[in-house]
Amino acid sequence: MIDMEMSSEQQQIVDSVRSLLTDVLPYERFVPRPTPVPNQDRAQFPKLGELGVFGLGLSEADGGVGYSMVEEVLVARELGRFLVSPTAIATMIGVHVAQAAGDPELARRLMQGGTPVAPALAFNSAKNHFAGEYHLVDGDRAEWALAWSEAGVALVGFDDWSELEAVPSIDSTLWLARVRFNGLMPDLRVVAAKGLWRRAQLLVCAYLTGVAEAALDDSVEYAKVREQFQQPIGGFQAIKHRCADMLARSSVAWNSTIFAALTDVVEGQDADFQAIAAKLLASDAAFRNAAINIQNHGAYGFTGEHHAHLFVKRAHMLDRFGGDATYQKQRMLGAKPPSQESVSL
Amino acid sequence: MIDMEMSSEQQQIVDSVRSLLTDVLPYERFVPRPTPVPNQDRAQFPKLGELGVFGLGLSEADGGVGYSMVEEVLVARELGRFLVSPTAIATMIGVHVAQAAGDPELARRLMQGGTPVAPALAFNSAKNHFAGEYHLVDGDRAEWALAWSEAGVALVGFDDWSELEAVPSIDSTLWLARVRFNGLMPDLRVVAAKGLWRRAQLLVCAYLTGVAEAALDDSVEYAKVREQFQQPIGGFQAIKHRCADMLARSSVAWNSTIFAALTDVVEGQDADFQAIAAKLLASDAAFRNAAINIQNHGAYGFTGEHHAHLFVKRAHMLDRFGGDATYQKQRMLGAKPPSQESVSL
Amino acid sequence: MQIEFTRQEQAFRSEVRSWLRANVPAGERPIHSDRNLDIREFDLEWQRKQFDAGWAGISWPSEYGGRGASLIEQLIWHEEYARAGAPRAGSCFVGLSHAGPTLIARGTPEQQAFHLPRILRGEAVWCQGFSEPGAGSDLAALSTRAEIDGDHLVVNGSKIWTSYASVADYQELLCRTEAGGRKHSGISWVICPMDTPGIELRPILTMVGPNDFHFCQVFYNDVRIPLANVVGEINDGWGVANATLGFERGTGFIADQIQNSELVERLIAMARERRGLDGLSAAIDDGDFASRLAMSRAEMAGVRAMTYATVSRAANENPGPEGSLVKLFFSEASQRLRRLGVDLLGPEALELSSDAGLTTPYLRSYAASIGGGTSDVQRNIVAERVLGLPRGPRP
Amino acid sequence: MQIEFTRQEQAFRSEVRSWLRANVPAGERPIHSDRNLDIREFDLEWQRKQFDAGWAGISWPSEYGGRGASLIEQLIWHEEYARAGAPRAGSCFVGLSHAGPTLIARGTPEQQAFHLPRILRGEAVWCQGFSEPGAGSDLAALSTRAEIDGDHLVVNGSKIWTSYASVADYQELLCRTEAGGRKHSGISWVICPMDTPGIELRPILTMVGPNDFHFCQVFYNDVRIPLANVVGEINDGWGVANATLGFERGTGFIADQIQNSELVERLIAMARERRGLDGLSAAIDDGDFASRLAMSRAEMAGVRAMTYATVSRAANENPGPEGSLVKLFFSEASQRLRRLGVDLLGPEALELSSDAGLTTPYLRSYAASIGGGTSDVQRNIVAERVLGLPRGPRP
Repeated sequence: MIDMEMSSEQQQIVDSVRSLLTDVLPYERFVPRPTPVPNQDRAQFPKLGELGVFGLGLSEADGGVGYSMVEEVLVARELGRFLVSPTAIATMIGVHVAQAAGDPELARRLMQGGTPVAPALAFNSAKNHFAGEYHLVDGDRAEWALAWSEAGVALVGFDDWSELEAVPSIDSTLWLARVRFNGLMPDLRVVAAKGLWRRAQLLVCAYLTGVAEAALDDSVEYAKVREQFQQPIGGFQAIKHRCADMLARSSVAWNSTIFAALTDVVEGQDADFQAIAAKLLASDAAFRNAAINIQNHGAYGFTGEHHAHLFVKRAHMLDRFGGDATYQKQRMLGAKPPSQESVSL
Repeated sequence: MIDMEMSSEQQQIVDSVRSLLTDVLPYERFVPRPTPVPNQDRAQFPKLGELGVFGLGLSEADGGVGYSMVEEVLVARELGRFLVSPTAIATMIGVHVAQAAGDPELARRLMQGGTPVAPALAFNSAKNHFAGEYHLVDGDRAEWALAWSEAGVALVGFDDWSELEAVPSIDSTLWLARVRFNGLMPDLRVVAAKGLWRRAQLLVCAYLTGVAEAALDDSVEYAKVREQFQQPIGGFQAIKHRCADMLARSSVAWNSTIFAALTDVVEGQDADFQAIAAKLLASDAAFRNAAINIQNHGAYGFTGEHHAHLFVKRAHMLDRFGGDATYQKQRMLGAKPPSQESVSL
Repeated sequence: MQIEFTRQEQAFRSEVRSWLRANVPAGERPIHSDRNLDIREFDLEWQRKQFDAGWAGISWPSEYGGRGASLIEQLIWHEEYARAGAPRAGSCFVGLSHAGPTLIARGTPEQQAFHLPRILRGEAVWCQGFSEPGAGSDLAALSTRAEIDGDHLVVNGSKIWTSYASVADYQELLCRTEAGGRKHSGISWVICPMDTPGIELRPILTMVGPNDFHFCQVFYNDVRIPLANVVGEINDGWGVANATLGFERGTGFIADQIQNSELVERLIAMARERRGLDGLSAAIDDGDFASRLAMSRAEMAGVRAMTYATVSRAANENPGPEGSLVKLFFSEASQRLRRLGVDLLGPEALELSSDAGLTTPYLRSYAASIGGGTSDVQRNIVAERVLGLPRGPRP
Repeated sequence: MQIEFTRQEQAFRSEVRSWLRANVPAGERPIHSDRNLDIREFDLEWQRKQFDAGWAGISWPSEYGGRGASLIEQLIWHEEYARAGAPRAGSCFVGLSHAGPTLIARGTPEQQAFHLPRILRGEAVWCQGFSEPGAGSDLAALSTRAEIDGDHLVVNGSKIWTSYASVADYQELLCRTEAGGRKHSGISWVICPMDTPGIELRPILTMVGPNDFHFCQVFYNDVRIPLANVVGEINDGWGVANATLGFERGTGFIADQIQNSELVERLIAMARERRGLDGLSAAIDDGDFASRLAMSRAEMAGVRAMTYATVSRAANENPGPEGSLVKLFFSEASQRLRRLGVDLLGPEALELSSDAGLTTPYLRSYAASIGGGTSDVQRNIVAERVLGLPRGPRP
């Protein structure tokens, strides 16, 4: 069975998340105010929790909704589209870490959305531990951070942070700090071999794909209504061809991401390979589409009044979560490609 | 005095070369015949010799025309435009090698054009000698080859070649062979420190720029007359914007080449730096413009009936003459940039 | 959503794989050059072999003699076919993938009864006669005209970019049967026997090499074709020609995609073995090559994922213009890859290779963004039909 | 052909260099933010200093109080200026480089006598009022209207992307004084005093940072401007606005070009020092970084060569649309370079830096292909005016 189309049930999940986000986290929240306000997305997380977003992929026995990674990926893509604070992604992953590491109580708490987990972006991905320097994203007053290294993924509690220093963020809608994690092996961790990093990677890919798609949608919408020289600018090949290329790129990103997730679900031997390829393609799509979307908007795209710039900045943040493109390229060459045999899955 | 425009005297030189080439070496010579014929360009070299092409930069005292490297560069660009066999470039360089290495008799003979020198493209550029494996271009029955390594440039006579083996050439209009040069230090050589390699490099740059410019001209001409959807295709932004980018690229290539030549003439300390930059830019312009020119011509551009493909193939040949882009990039980072002081020349 | 082949599909794959392993011709396909009849023989023989074993017309409905395979089975077939290194359909391609399906969709029972078996059994070679010197991207601007004279059409004009014209028995020919009127109407789709008097061929050299005559230009000088050879309604040829667009439902690129995936792996292996510029470390230790290899590996994985997605969508609904998306991305990704191949090769890239080498496929890749609709045309299609952007200002 | 500065030019360079060394303000230029009067004071003070030493209006004819420098001297001045790290003209830019030269070309003696000295002496700040929300790339489609009422114009409408509007004394304002008619006619070029009642400003945040208010939108509500403030003929504003196009004759990019050349060198030095991904070898040993650094170094050298060529051409004849070529190439090359900077920086790129860092200039580089005419507009200009390709099908 080769089916990469959403089932009606999956479509319903996506629709309900999208509808909630449209309601509570519309792009209008980014319109600059006279006095800048910090990111308020986390205040809506309990509503996302109620909808099941954070426990979507956990089994019902463990208190989750009981879907697979695929549904989580579908939802993460919507989070990307709406530029939801990436703490949402870290929280989705954190739930699995807590559960797998033997703290179901914490898993339950994280699922409710009241305890957002801050993504911790490693300066260098350590091979076999979690200690080192990280950037903490939107983690002001967070209790937990999600650390990710080649050793696996881990939840690092506030008590184990040190040298926390807030720094000016490239994305002013996301608080940023430098922090040091001292524990080599936090208690709440899942080692890389267990494959949870792939789920984390694919949620990041889905978010980046969502960013790439939203940037495309933004361009297309604008190109249909914005007129210059007495016609919609979408009629000019310069614009329309760029939009076509954007779609090609985001389609490849999405198909790679979902293909990798489906490969993971059936425990395909090439699951690592696909997850790394997906990250490279999703990251590339997000960066390029975001930049082209600014170009398509002209001066308006360069302002802070429209949210186009946030697509670029989120691409930078998420690219680094789990290792940036330079790092992924190294891993891509080290990965085992699908063998001829594995074609027969 | 900052003057990068051609003087009327220089314009005359260019015009006379162009007029001769239009006469004796028009693009029509590449129209495929039922039985392919080998490259016949060398048969016209005596005419070029008569015009002074091969001795342009040699002093009158040495029997040359007495111009500077700048005029040679201007002519090499025309040779590129007309896709003249690169033996012409090698011959121009060979004249200087022979003269400087103390064989004025040979220099005189080469100048006449009856003894074309074949470019020898090193497989690997040796640091301090000339021995090794080379590709010989259009050198069937040639007496001399021009070898070029980090040690400098040298004329290698037929007697010192071994293991000559003709191989199928990417460019069927240019005979190609593998050959080994055994002499570490041929008698007729000019060491790198003397800077003749820069002249060689800039003649290659000029040829490549000529290729890039001719590819652009070919596109523009076609875009003005070829109609699709009841209008010249040059009216479509897809085509016209590509042409604009082609012009930007070939302009940068040309200006860098001539700037580097002028810097060399006044013995600027950054002459190496400029000559390497020019090669990277000229090579890039030739490759890209040639490829885009094919695209602009559609299926016709992919045929062997039109000469568009030759621009691509010449780019490959000339890119390797003196070291390809990968090699030039290494050298670029090793070169000494113009210092603040050198701005005041 | 799911990607897991069923037991039946796995069984189908095994069957295909073992049959191909045993039957793929050992010799290389002859070079496709000017009036090379060997290639016709080679292609037809391979087609007959497939027919005899029941594989011919893998996508054709069984009532027309085809295999009637499901779309997933077709995907499996094409994957195994490419991995087994089976020869391209070559001169049988147009018959199997375009003319045949068009006859199935719009032909008369007589036309079907005569032609379909010949295509399947490897008895007839077809070629295409759509493009004209003056009508490339603007295909509908074609001007080859056919006048009705009794029960015949009399054709005058010229077609271009016709592959295998010199070895073909029939041509699917689009010509203008009604002058004036709108550009897309007044065209007819005609079966043109290539041995009809008045047809002349001019082989066209490609840029790939001095013997690479991939196309012909075809000239028609008072060529008389029976009216009975018109397929579909007369003057409705544009509709007939488009009846089978998307017939391949996303499977059309599988062979190329697998070939390119295999090329990436070959290049990675080569970069591990070959020395880099410094003569000491491996080429793959050069971060520039490494970066390009990694991206190409990812891109080819992406194209495969996209192909699976297209096939799975096509299984549910009619394929839309999304095929243009795959083509757009794939053609540029494969051009990057093949350029990377010659860059890795270094000096040897100057030596024209066989098709199994790197230089020849590199040169061939220049056609990827041109043939079958240029990338510009694909971008127009994607932008207008998928994204709903306005048509450009055209007169 | 020659590039060798004459003895006089070298002397000029020495003079410029020593003066700048002694006089460039030590402190950093204040941040350009919403209604920051400090920046006005800073810019004007620096302008006054230049005026007092005889450098003001380097390109202005001496009969209008300028330095009257030759084009080569201007080139030298801009080079030395950038290398000395002298502050950008900032809020003085429009007056010096656009409004002033326009007044010189088309102003009345009275307008000249009043305004030119104020600009040169650092007493008045000018801003530009050309673009409108509905007229960006299509500048001539502007709709801000000015009706004649006695000896005044009454202006209503809105302008956008106006830098330094909040600290400016005057604005060069294009408005429509005659409705109907052709798009490019009926426009007038007006000196608009920014303290006229009815003008309102809305600062616009850029993407660079949360305090980066580079532009304003300017609203005009029955703004009364004396008719005497019209420059040139009324309804001929399009001609007036274009009178000074190319006024900089290729020197306009020198500061940016030198800044970017210095950035390349800084990045190369940084890449030699910083460890790469493996924590052991230097970042520059990564062939991907090395390749990008090498190309950027070459590209910036190329832009310099192109600038010299443009200046040398402009010295002989009126500069043509070739400026668009430099802009086209340079804006994309500098975007690549600045992206390379943040890629080299790795994790720290996420931290918003000062303008001397790498992240802020990277974000600012997104404007390079938009401001002063988008790259699409430049490509149209190059293709149509330099290459002679037909204008696109526009209604």
